[in-house]
Formats: sequence, C-alpha cells, structure tokens
Amino acid sequence: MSRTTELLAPELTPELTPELSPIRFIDADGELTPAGRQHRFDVDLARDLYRDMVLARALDREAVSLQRQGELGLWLQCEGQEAAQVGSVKALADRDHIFPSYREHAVGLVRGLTPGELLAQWRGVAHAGWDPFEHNLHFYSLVLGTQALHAAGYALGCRLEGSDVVTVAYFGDGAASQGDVNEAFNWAATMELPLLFICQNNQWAISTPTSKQSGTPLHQRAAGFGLRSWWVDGNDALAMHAVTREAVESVRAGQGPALIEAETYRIGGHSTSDDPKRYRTPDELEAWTHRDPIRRLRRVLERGRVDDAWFAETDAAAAALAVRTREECKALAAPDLADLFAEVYADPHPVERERSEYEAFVRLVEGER
Amino acid sequence: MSRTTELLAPELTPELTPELSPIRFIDADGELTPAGRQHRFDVDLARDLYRDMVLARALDREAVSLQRQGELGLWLQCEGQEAAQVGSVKALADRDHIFPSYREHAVGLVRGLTPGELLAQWRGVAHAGWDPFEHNLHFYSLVLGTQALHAAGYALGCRLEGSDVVTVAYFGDGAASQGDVNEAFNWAATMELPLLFICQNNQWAISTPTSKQSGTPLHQRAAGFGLRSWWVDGNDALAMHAVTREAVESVRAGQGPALIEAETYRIGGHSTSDDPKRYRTPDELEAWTHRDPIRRLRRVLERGRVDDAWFAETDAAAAALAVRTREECKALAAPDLADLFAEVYADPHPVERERSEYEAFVRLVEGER
Amino acid sequence: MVVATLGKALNLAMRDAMRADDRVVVLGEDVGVLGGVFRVTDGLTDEFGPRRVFDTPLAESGIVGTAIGLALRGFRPVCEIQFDGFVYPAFDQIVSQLAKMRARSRGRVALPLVIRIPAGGGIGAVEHHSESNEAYFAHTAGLRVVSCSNPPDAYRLLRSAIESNDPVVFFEPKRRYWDKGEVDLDARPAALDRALVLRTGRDCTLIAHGPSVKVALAAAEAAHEDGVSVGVVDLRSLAPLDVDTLRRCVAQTGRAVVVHEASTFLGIGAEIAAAVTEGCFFELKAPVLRVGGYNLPYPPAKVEEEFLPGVDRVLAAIDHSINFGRTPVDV
Amino acid sequence: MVVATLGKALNLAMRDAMRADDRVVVLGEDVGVLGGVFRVTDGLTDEFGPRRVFDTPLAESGIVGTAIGLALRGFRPVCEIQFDGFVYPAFDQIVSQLAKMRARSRGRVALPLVIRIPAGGGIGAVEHHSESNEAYFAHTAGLRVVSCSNPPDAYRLLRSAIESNDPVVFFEPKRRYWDKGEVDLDARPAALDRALVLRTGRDCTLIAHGPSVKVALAAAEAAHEDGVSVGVVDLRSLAPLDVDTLRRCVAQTGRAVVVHEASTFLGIGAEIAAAVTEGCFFELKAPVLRVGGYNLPYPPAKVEEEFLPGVDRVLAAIDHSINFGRTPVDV
Ligand SMILES: Cc1ncc(C[n+]2csc(CCOP(=O)(O)OP(=O)(O)O)c2C)c(N)n1
Ligand SMILES: Cc1ncc(C[n+]2csc(CCOP(=O)(O)OP(=O)(O)O)c2C)c(N)n1
Ligand SMILES: [Mg+2]
Ligand SMILES: [Mg+2]
Repeated sequence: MSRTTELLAPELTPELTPELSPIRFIDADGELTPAGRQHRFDVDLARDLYRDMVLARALDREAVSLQRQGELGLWLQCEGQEAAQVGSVKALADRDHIFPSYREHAVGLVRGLTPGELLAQWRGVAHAGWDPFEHNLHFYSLVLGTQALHAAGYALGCRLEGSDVVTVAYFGDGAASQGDVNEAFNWAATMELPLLFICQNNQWAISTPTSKQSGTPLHQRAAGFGLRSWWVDGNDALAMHAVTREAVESVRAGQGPALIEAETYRIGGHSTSDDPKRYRTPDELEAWTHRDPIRRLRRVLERGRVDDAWFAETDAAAAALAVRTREECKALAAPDLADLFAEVYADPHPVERERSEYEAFVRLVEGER
Repeated sequence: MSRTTELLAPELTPELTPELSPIRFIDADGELTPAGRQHRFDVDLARDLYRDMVLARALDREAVSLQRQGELGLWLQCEGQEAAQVGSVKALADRDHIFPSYREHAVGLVRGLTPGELLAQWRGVAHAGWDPFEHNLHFYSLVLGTQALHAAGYALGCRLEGSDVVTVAYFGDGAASQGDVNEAFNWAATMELPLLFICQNNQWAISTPTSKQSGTPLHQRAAGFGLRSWWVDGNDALAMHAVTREAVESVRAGQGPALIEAETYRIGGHSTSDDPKRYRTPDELEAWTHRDPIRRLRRVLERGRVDDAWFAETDAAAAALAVRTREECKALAAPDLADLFAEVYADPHPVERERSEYEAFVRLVEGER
Repeated sequence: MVVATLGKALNLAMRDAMRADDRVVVLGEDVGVLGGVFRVTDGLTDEFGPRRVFDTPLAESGIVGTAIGLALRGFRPVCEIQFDGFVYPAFDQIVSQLAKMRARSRGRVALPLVIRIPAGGGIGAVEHHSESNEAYFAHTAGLRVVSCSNPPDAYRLLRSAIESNDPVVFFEPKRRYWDKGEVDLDARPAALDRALVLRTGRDCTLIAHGPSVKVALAAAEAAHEDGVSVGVVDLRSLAPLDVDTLRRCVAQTGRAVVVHEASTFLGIGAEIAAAVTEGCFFELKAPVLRVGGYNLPYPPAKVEEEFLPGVDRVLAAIDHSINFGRTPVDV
Repeated sequence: MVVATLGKALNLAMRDAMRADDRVVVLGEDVGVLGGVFRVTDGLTDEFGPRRVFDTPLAESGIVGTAIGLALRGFRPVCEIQFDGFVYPAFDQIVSQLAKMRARSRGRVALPLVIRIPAGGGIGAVEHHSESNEAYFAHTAGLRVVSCSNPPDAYRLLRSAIESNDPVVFFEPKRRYWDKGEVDLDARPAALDRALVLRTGRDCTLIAHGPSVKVALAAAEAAHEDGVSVGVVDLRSLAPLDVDTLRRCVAQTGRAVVVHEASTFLGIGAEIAAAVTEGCFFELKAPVLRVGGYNLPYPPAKVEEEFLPGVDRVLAAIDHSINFGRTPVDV
C-alpha cells in the first residue's frame, strides 16, 4: 500500500486543534493575560461576577451542611464551577430561555430563584422547585441529556415565531455521550436553530474521567456537527462572560447554533453521597483548587483597586444568604399526597377517584390509631 | 464587541474540508483520474469487481420483478450502490465481521449468501435469512442504526480476545442521525476499537434529502468524534476498494477506528412501495444515472482490453443468477407457526405450552371444516 | 358528511385542527412532501407550508424530545412515528419526560402533544412493522392512550386528542387505513375516556380496540347466526380504561372475552380482566378470557394470520366461556 | 455459608460467576474503580482487572447495544444500569434487539446477557431513582425478568441468570441492599421460572416480589396475630410467571392479594389476577386484589411512604378480600 498511502491518507484526522489552549483572560496568579488586556476590562462587570460567584458558593456550602444535618436528602455541589455558570448566564438576555442540567445552582441564583426554590427537590418535597416560565429557566433535568432536545424544540419554536430569543442548554462532559445530546447537535446544525450549548467539562462523570468518556474534546466533536465552537477556561469568569456574550449574540444575529466547552472542575464529590477519594488523587484536587475561579477574579479586582470594604460587604451578603438558605430550607414542607392525584392530567381523569380511596384509607388507619 | 471579535472568533468552524472532492479513480467518462493512474491498476481485481456488480444488479432487478409479481412482499433495491458495496466488501478479509443495514444485497452476495437466503425475509417466510456466523455477516438490522452499537461491542470483544478481526458496520445517511450511531462513533473513538464504519450516502432517506438530515458531511462529523475519515466516490469501485483496503488495514494495524463516507445514489425507489417521483426530480436521477458504477468500470475494462467474450460470459452468468434467484425464491416456504414457540428462548420456557394450545385450536378448526 | 377511508379521516382531522389553531404543527419522518409512508399527512404541506409541517432528521428521540420543547414554547405538536416498531428510541423521552412533566411541575406545565403511531399487523410487512405496543404506554401514568377503529371515530378521536391538554399516544390500525366510512366533520369531539358499545348482547361481551374491533364484530355476527347473542365494546381509550362501561356490559352478560393483537401476557386484556372481575365478581359466570397474539415476538408475515386473533379464535373463546366448567374445551 | 447483605450477595454472585467462566464480563457506568454507586461491583476490578470489568461512556443504549455485540462474539456480559429510571434510553436495544434476536434467528443465535437494575423506592431518592418498571420488560416476549428479595436468593438467582443462555433483566430491590442474611455459596442454582412459597396460610395468599416480599411477610405476621392465616409467595420470576404454583396456593385459600410497588394499572398484578382467576375461578371466594403504587408518577421522597404499599394497606386488602361482598370496605 505504501505507494498509495499518501494518496489515500484520510481526508480528516482528529487533530483539529493541535496545541491550542482554551481562551483565558486571567492567568493562575490572577494577572490579566494578553487576551484579557486586549478585551476591555469592565470593573463593574467584574464586581458583579465576583459577587454572584461568592453568593453561589455560600448557598452551595450551606446546602452541603444542611444535607449533613439531615435537612436535605441529597445535594449536588457546584463548588468550583461558579465562573462557568455565573460568567455564562450573566452574558445572556433575560428573555433567553435556559434548559439546565442539575448542577446549575449558580445559574438559578442569578436568574432569581430563591434558595427555597433551589433546594425543594433535594429536600424531597417536590420534583421541581420553580416555575420555568417565571425566570425563563426550565427545571433541572435529571435524566442526562434529555434537556438538549427540549432546548432544540424550544429554539425551533422561537424561530417559527420569529422571536429573537436564544435558547441555551447546559450539560456536562458525561451527558455529552448520550444519543439525545448528539441528536440535538445535529438538529441544531441542520435546522440552523438559535441555540447555544454550554458544556461544563468538569473532568468527571461521577467516577468516570473524560478520557473514558470521549475520544476528542467536545468542542471538536461539536464543530464536526456544524456548530461554531469555543473552548474556554471555565474557571475564568471574565473569559466565560466575554465568550458567552460573543456566542449568544452571534446566535441571535442568525449566524447559527454554537457550543461553548468550559474547562472546569467539580471541587466536591459528585453528590453528598459520593466519595471522590475512591477515584481521584489529592494532587489533582490540589492543582484545580489553585485555579479557583473566585480567588482568581478577586486578585484582578484587588489590582483594580476594589477596596476591602466592598469585599467585606460582599462576604456579609453571602453570610446573610447562607442564613436565609437555612431558613427557607427548613420552611419547605412536604406536599399532601392527596393533592398530587389532580396534578397528573390537565383534563379530567379517573385517577382522581383514587384520591378518595387514598383518603378513605388514611381515615381508616387513623381511625384505628 | 467588534474589538474582540477577532480575539473571540470561534476556535472551530464547520468548514473543515472547504473545496475538497471525494477520492475518485474513474471519472464520469470512465477515464482513470490522476489519482487512479497513480494507484496501481489491477485488471484482475477490476474484472472481479465488475463481475460482482453485474451479478448483484441482476439479482436486485429480478427481486423487483418478483415483488411486482407478488412473490415477494417487499424489496429494497441496491441498484446504483453496487460499487460502494462490492468495492468495500471485497477489500475486507473473510474473517472481518460485518454488520449490515438492510440494503447490502451486493455485500451479502459477495460474502456467499444464496439468493434464497437474501430473499427469505422479503418474502415473509423469515425475519433473517442466514446464519450470521457462517459468513461473518450479521443479519440485516431494520431498526436504523442499532447495528452500529452491536458492531462496537463485537469489535470490543475481538480486542479483548486479542484477535486481529476488524468489525465493519454499514449504514446510511439517514441512520447517521440516530443516537445509537453517534454513541457508536464515540465508543469506537474512546475505546480505540478495531471498527470500520462505512456510510453509503445515497443522498436520500426515503423522501428526506441529506440537506434536511445533517448540518455537515458525515465524514466531517466523524472526524470530530475522533474517527479517521475518508470521503470517496461511492460509484467508483476502484476507489472504494483502494480506500477500504487502506482503511481496514490501518484499523487492523491498530491505528484506531475509521469511517468511510461513500457518495452514491439510490437509483430505484426507497422500496418497491415507494414512489420517488413524489420527492425528486428527473434531472437529478438523470445526472446520477450518468455516474452509473457499472458503466464507468466497464469503460475502464474496455480500455484495459478486456474482450467482448468476457463481458458476454459475465452477462450470461448474471442471467443465470436471475433464473436461480427466481427458482430459489419460489422454493421458499412459510414456516409452521407451531415451530416458533420453541425458538424464542434457549432454556425451557412455559411459552412452549402455548404451542399445544395453538395446535389444539388448529385441529379444532380443521375438524369443523 | 363525507365518505372517507380511515387514513383520510385522520388526514382531515389534522387539516381541520390546523385550520382551527395555528399552534398545531406536524412533524416526523417523511411527513412533508411525501405525506408520510401511509399518506396520512398528504396535502398538509401544500395547505400549511413547511413551517407547520416538516420532515425531521431520522431520530425518534429527537422527534419527541423536540416536540416537548415546542410544546413548552406553546405549540401543539402532532408527531408521526413512521411505524410502531420505531417508537422505542423515543421511549425515554415519552416515559421520563412527556408523561411526567406535568406532575413534576405540580400542574404548572401542560404538554399538549400527540404521538401518532400506525400500529398492528395484518399487512404482510417485514419485522418491526406490525407491533402492538400499546401496553407499554398504557402502564405509564401521565399519558393518555387512544386507539381508533373506524373512520368517523378516527376523525373525532384525533381531533379530541389534538385538543386535549394532555399528552396522547394515538394508535392507528394500519391495516384498516383503507376501510371506508361516513365521516361527520361537524360531529362534536369525542370524549377521550369513553368506550363505545357497538353491539349489545345477552350471552357474552366482546371487548376490543383498534384493528380487532372489526374481528369482534364479525365474530359477534357469526355467533348470532348460531343463536348466541354477543355484545361488542370498542375501548377507544386504553388509558384510562372506561371501567364503568365495561363493568356495566359484563354485569349484564356475565361473560367477557377481550380481543387484541398484542401478546396477552400483560397485554391490556390483563388489566381489563382484573378490573372487570373486581367489579363483577358475583355476576361473572366464567373468568374473563383473553384472545390475543401468542407470547412470541411478532412472526414472519407468512404466518401472521395464524398468529393474530381471528374470528375462529374469538368464537372458540366465546364457546369456552359459555361452556366454562362444563366440557373442557382447550383454547 | 457466609452472612452477607443482599448487595454483597450479588457481588459474590458476580465474583463467583467470573471465576467460573472467563467469558463473563461486567460493564456499566462507574462499575469499575468506584464499584458502582451501590458498591455492588466493588472489588471486581481488583480481582479481574479492567479488561473484564469496565466503566463505559455515559450512554445506556450504548451499554446494552455493545453488550449485545459482545454476546454475539461469545462473551456473557453483565450490564449494570445505574438506576431504574435510566434504563429507558436502552429500551429500543432491549425490546427490538435483545429480546427478538433469538426468535429472529430461529434459534441460531443466543444472547446470554444480564441487565442488572437497582429498582424500587423507599430510599428517599430524587426523581427517576425509585421506579418499578418491571412490567415493561415482563410484557416483552423474548426476555426473562427476575426479581430478588433476600440475600441467599439474590446470590442463587443472579448466578442462574448469568448461566442462562437467555437475556435476563434482573431487578434488585435497592432499599433491601443492606438487609443481611445467610448465603450458601454452594447452593445449586435456582430455577429462573419458579416462585417460592415462603409461608403457607389457609385464609388468604399474598403474592409479592422484590422489595414488597418483606412487606408481605410482615403483613402475614400481623394478620396471624389477629388470627388470620395468610400465606406468602415470592414470585422471583416475573416473566415467565410460575402460574402453577400461584394457582395451587390460591386454590387452597380462595383469596389472593398481589403486592408490588409499581402502579397497579397494567402492573404485574394485573396478569397475576387474570391468570389466577382463569385457573381458580370456582375456588375464588373474592376477586384477586392488588395493592401497589397509586397510578401516579412516583412522588417526591417526603411522601413516598404514603405512596408505597405498606403493611397497613396490605392488611386492609386482606380484610377487604375476606369480607368481600359483605361489608363494603373501600380500599
Ligand atoms: C440517562 C442517565 N444515566 C445515568 C444517570 C446517573 N448519573 C447521574 S449524574 C451522572 C454523571 C454525569 O456526569 P456529567 O454529565 O459530566 O455531569 P456532572 O455530574 O459532572 O456535572 C450519572 C451517570 C443519569 N442521571 N441519567
Ligand atoms: C429507528 C427507525 N426509524 C424509522 C425507520 C423507517 N425507515 C426505514 S428506512 C428509512 C430511511 C433510511 O435512510 P438511510 O439511513 O439513508 O438508508 P437508505 O434507505 O437510504 O439506504 C426509514 C426512515 C426505521 N427503519 N428505523
Ligand atoms: Mg462532568
Ligand atoms: Mg440514504
């Protein structure tokens, strides 16, 4: 074959982005990179991003301790991913409609969810804590990847209406392996939907590392589908915000669907039931802790002469949110099963008769007691 | 944003293979292209390819007339795709295990299936006409794309055994939209499976053109997943064979999974129940008829001084195959439903009791007659 | 009043629903220019254009998943699944998302979405094209499951399904697509949870749906000629079941035979037998019997007639029911 | 004899099966180093290495689809689905491919493949983590469906499932994973189609499987204290059903109550009621009653105890059965 090897070399080989590194505005020591300096630095924006990240972390940590104390059944921490979430959601217009996965607590907070709304399903009092239309934020989808197709359909609906709303779907590096997510990539590209995919590649899907999850970085795969793709340092709030702004406005302008792969890290376990020590090394954790998105942005702000008073005030707000989180959590009461019978169908349905059977049974048992 | 546009331009945009055209050895007039000349021309191979294509077409056309005469319930024609099928399968080793879709009649013929085996399921006497292990050829998969994952698992099994068998999965441009196919791409790339995907892009999925099916050519998407990808003129048997040989041997050599996208065309309807006039133009059909794979290779052979006697002999063999096809078709008898009860489970199962119920009922009814 | 085939009646139902409400959109594989492989969406593209009737990429999970997104945006999507055997890739979206979304939202979110499925056997098709998989959906809380058996009912039921604010899995008896009947385009919408008594009888009640209704009616007629009076109920709604009507009918005859093409093991007949027996325990003179497909994967076309419940098997079951406990007839 | 939890018993069954046959491989999400989210595959990687125990990409259709390919190559794959609610993406591969392959090949091809599913509720989990979806699989011809309820049986049934040459969907009662029991590692494999009579009774027969068996036993004990003699049958095999054993037991008591966590509408209890009634029509003193999840999507954890069939509801049903036709008790 040798004679023909050159001639018949594959058109395409996986090496699409050889040595590129993700877009980064803030380096590990909190210095602005050349790219960061080139991009207009907006201290007010930086402050807002910082504040929301600090608030998100406070809520997240309080939720963990609430779980430890038995007030929540489960909690999936977003610690470490605050820049990827806050940086992206703050670059969207309020009318842009978001389909999150299940770890986007910072996104929810920025979109105005109360701590109680965010905690309800983890306390086991509801399956979904908020009204998806009130904040243009759909519920969490726990079945991985399913929301990517809902987002495609929603985006299609917006286009049919001629609306300029951009639909945004968040998902993880693991979910990206699901057929649904790949079908959504294809529908978006084929139908040129006003849809922005944001993948938080936090390096792990429970105990499965990205090396066992995909053969190429997701932004490369997405480009193959026909999505304009960005690769960003997801622990850099300024870069996340700038790239998301760029991407979402280009989608709105009709340049077609896009994807952002944000390199980040899940600092905690997969959930409060997970023990990450079983599958990852202290060194790895250590290395990523150095890239903490909050510390990095704080350095920038300090250099930007934001004074201690402001930081103190921000920390106070965070402490207050933690208190509020605890209060609202404890106030979340279980529903009455009897009420659920009427909430399955919109039109009349005989299952509502089961409600009376259930209530009769409850009376029977209570009668015996 | 303008200042930052350049800076924040997406890393990756879909234009991966700007103006490339598929690998082609024979041009429309049957002249060898530069690439074709550069590649050693093997007249014996060319003759074999030609012969098998002619045989396949004879069987295919006979099957259509058998269907028109009510001898088959349905037939899915492969006319026009003979080069993509014969050219690829003849480049494989006999031990390489194939998972076809449902239109790979030429592949089956080359692998030694009898016309009767090929026709059985279309006559409605069986769901699968042959023993998949006898010819290293799995049955047809009618649920689109499912076989891609079976192929991934089979390839994984071969790798676990340390065998040098390459697994090959055929599928179409429409099936490529199924989640299963994309999951298979990802598994193959991630696990570096000895797996070769061959997509016959015949431009249509029933009435749906590739423009409504995918946002980019499949070989570009596949590269994004991490598959080494080739793009070939699927109506050019010599190019199909050379590229497949190159691809399968590189997979065997451990260079990782690969994909070949073969540009071809379905000359007939999707099936004998389809009326393609409802969705495609005569001009399009006309244009593709000009690229007929058999005519193109015949020109090359004629220039290669293959004499009329040989062509006559080949046509005679084809005519004989047609006759045999008709005979074997008519000889295909329906099974006895009673026998099927014992074929669902390997271990004893009460469904076998239903067999006696069924037989009792048959006796009852016959008794009444 | 127009005379139309069942397939045409469904086509008219979509046409009229789209005229009545411009949030209704039709999507699926080959539903556009081709009009669907059974031509049930024929002409809709001409009248409503490619923005309201569109061909999708070849992916059923994608079809239902995006339809859910369209419904969340306020549309009323009608999805076509090309054949019964191809709905399974969408099963996760149907069971985990479509069925549960309203309950998940505690009633805040409605998903008015119809999934049309040409189902059942009898047309000599290859594998995966003759499945009767209604039980999977009927067992799923949150869905409504409808099965139509004749042209006028097909029109009314599909109109109602599209008007419903609940997700509806709508089964179409593909081998009856060509049956003709008088369709009243002005008939008021049919209730989605009511069975229809097509024939009253004294000795036994046949309960069937979709393609099997015709078989049941033929069996009842044949029994009548042998002096046995048999009633026939067309279920129409498989979830919920119209248990009241079923119990009322069976209480009168004391005997019931359920007929459907699906395998009997955990087929809809199992629920009917259990529910009817609970309600008519003292009235029943024999157990509720089931005539359905055997518990095998659907067989090759050449033997499907033996596999499917036909008039003879139904008659044998009626016989068995009437003689139950007396002569040991084995069916 | 070792004392082990149900989870550990399953772990030992896989270990011993892998020792006995090196074609057995284990695959799934996080089954390797982590040992599965319930640790049921804990330690298998250490003993058998990453070539026989491997983590897969996050795709259930991929897990089952590739396992089918592995089985075609001669392996005996044991797949873990992480939670009941995540099996649906694999439904097409299970129903259209896994279940039908052998019949499709007219018996030429066997697919010895086990799909393990931690199922059922009661652990306070979030949505999709408490489903009882056995009926979908039991209705599917070509599959065997097994449900284990206690440690020794879990060991024997999983060994048998792995040894079977048929595809087996194997349900594990996740809330019983931590129940302890004496496990006999030398016990001969259990038959995959036999129910087990755990307790005999004169007045009523309770029929349950998986997590509900413990509930049934507790109810039987409570009834016993009230002077009512209640038997308990553990189904173990949901498809096929051991109808002979069920009919034999019910014929003796004349009364039966089926208990399972799945919604009753078309749940396994429907088939049991229909089949048992057909076989025990004259012996039955009351209709077969069903106690199960209500016909709702599984509710939030805080109310799951009210949703799940508990001892009180089972006792009320026994009562209802015994007084059937007399006092109108409503359950
Ligand atoms: C369809 C499906 N399969 C399996 C699971 C169980 N599961 C929950 S989270 C998770 C890992 C997800 O990883 P990734 O997508 O990277 O998101 P991350 O948790 O890292 O944010 C798995 C396997 C699920 N929720 N849905
Ligand atoms: C999962 C699934 N959905 C739908 C179908 C119905 N169907 C049969 S062939 C076909 C088109 C397939 O097109 P393609 O994959 O390009 O193969 P081709 O027919 O062109 O060879 C469709 C939609 C199917 N067989 N399987
Ligand atoms: Mg992750
Ligand atoms: Mg095609």
